[in-house]
Amino acid sequence: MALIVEGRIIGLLTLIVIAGSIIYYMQRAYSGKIPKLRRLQAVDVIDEILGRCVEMGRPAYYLMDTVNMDTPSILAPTVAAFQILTYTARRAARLGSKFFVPVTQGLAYTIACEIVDEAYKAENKQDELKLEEAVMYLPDGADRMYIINHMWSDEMAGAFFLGSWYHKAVIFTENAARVGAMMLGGTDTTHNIPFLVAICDYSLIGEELYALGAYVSEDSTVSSSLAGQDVGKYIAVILIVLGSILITFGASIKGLLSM
Amino acid sequence: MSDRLIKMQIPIILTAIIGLIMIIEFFFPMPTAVTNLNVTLRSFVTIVSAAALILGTIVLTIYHGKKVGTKGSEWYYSIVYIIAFVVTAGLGVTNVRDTTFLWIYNNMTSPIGAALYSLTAFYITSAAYRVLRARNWNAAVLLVCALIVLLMLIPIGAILFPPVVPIGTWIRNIPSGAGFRGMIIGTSLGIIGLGVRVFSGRQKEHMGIREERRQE
Amino acid sequence: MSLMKKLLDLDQRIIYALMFIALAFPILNPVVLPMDIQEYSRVSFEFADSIPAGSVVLIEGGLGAATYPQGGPGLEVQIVHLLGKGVKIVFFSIGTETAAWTVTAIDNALAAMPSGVAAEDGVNWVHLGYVPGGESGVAAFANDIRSVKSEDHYGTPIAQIPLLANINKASDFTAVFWWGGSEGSIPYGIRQIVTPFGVPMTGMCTTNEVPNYTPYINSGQLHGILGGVRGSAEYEYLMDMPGLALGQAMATNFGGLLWAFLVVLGNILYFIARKEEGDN
Amino acid sequence: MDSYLLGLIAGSFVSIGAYSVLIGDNPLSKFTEHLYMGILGGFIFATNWNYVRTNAVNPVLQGNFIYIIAILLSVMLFSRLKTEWLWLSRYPVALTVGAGLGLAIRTTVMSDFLGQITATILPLNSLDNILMVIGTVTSAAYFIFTAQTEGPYKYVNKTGRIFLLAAFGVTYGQTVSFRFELVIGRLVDMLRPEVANYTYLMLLLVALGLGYGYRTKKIKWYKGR
Repeated sequence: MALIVEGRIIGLLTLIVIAGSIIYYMQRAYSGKIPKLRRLQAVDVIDEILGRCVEMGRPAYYLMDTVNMDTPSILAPTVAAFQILTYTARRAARLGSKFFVPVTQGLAYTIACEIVDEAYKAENKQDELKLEEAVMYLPDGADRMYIINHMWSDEMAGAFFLGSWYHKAVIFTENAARVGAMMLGGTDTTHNIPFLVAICDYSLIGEELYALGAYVSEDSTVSSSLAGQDVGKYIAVILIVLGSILITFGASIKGLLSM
Repeated sequence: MSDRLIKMQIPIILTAIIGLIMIIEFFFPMPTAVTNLNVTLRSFVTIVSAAALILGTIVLTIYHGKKVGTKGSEWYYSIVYIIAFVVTAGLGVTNVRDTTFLWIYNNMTSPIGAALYSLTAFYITSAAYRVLRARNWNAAVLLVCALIVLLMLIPIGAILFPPVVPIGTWIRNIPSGAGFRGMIIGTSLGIIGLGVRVFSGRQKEHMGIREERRQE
Repeated sequence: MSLMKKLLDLDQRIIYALMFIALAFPILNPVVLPMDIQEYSRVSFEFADSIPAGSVVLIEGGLGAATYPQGGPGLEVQIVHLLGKGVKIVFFSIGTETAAWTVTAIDNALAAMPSGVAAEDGVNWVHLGYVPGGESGVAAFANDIRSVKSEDHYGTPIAQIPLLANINKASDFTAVFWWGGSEGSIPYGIRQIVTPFGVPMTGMCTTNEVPNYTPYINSGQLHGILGGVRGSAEYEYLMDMPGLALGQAMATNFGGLLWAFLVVLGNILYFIARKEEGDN
Repeated sequence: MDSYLLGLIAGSFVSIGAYSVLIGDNPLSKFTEHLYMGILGGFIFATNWNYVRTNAVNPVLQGNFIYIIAILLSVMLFSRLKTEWLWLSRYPVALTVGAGLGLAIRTTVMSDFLGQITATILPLNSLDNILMVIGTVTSAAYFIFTAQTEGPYKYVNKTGRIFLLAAFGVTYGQTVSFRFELVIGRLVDMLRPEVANYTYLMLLLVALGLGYGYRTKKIKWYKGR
């Protein structure tokens, strides 16, 4: 019996290298060596949107679309969206903005409840929170009409579209834009990201969603992990460029990569 | 056992252990006992998700019930919800193959679902009119690519503007393919990074836990 | 406010109304514009057209509630086409829901059948219904029909069906038509019928799946393919039987043109408005 | 009237209700919203109830006691109904997040990371291949967070962005056509000869009702933007 499943050796090696460099950068941050990161504009945008909502006395919506936590490809962006929700809910509590989080799946609903509840507790504003109105379960599909109708009647002034977005992306962003809300959008689903990019005032593309999750944790060890992810990108660039040059001269490394 | 241990640390450690088991099973040949355990764990996930949906509908029904009870704003709509819920759930719980239950699904739920799904066609158009404007070079790229590909796909496009077919096919294969490849590579790294942070217990916000940080 | 500004800030509901009209009008008044027939569809049609009278073909009906509006019209026309040529058809489905939709297709096709065409159940066609087991079910079916089915979809024992008297395995068929819809089951047919028995095959799938199957077409394992509503429409067009699919495909024309017009208009107005602002 | 025709008519009516949301928040769309939510909620409740019963409760009754854990975890979720017990739901969350992230990581590294890299290794002997390599490299490099947007990286960043936007444009165009097919599919059912008259009648009634409401200002008219 082989020690490692055939065809997955390079995969495992890659995973170890990338995960290793992420852990390395996180460890380094403990000793105060913090890599210099490009600032993500989205961090300031969160406050800008919430501030606008407070000023106008209107609610902000935090939408995550598909949150089926039993589907791996959806789970990852959803967890990232929860991390950003933790920050956003807390800012909303501090600034005193009305906040609404509809969730379309039961498990994600319990998580969102807990996050928002903890956020208001941390800011000592529990009395301002009506949990059953701030976080609401809506059956997946039926949320479309509910949210559109309420966007118009609430005249919401700000919206966050973060998570795993599917066809609802264009429905909600277009309505929010027509109502006059300021929007931050971000997803990693290739089919629907164009709408978030085209319609929202600010957008996060693919990996930036995960990066924002790490960024807003306000913990330098966590945000340092982004430097570790960059190692992976350098690996990708080098492999592609080197591999292409080699293959042009007749030497292929594709066989090596599929070991 | 301290409060902190059961409320916080065990769930985090559990997350990491389960996650690592899934990864190890994939790369290393495992005895069937481990594979079976993983299959069982995954079936637990589906059961818990199903239970979570039951919980969600109960909470929603309680919410509407309260609204009717207190005569909150627009409480009369909540009656519509409650009647629809009770009838459908009642029929379905007694027998999921009940013909009336299936009739409701086929003739009410699917058409509304399909109609709502198709709303995208309208919003996609009004959004296009409003935002697809060549404000700068970046916006122009998006606009031109969208226009050419659409004309390539509708039957009349190829008749009115024959060159859109080869140009559209090329854009779809080369520049667009390259853009998405780069994005997918980035996203895959984002997922790995997220996994490392969650499994190492550095990020636990998704459990509703947020601690005051040592350093700001 | 200038007309320009008014047009730029057009009430979105006017756009919605225009879109409804653009999409509904061609359904109510089918206007058939000349349409370029895609290469794959033409190959698929000519393949069906070349089946000699008297031969028996196999059709897998894999259309469901979501895919029937696009594929159903094409399947109905194909049934009319084949029966009209004197070809006999054996239907089956690999899903329970799709087996029921196949009945709908047969019923609609029989209703649209020109008079004088022989279309008797059990003689000219038979619907064997649901075959369980996915790909391995298809394999078992291809090797020995009687091992998986003892009666047809309506409960008639196979022994009493004249059409099946001399038919028990895939090699007894002249051709296979795989209406896979969004099942992703076309490779089942290629792996279990085309490769082992050498029976030629063509089929239909949703638009987004077409690229996945082009390798099979290039290698000759698949004789063209009909993609989505456009594929169905092209079949109707080639048969000169304009119907629901052709109407739907033509309806995308109007919608698409309106969309393109609005985008171009928006840009022209935007540039004029910007120039005016620059002048002031 | 048979249940088939009745179904088509019911489908047509509720579709009109759903489309009315395009006008903006109004009583008809609110009614349809609550009706749909109720039916869907009931459907979700019934099907999942059935799922838990056949996949967790029945195995336990048949002596497969390991499924008691699944039932226990499910019950823990219901702690949500009392805020002080919310933390209990962290256990089922640990299970789903752990399993989900583990599964996501193991497939993403193989199919997305290595798979896309392998597919991009191309001989640089045609313009298409060269563009493909440049596009993939620059758009991947677009996400390098430790690089500041100055110096040579600025150009990499800008080029990457162009390729990403081209990809988004293509997806936009492609989605438009597919979405039209969806509306058309629905309209075809609503405008079938045997149903069309009911559809028109319903449309007329809705138009009259809403028109009256908006004229008398009983329903709020949202200004278009």
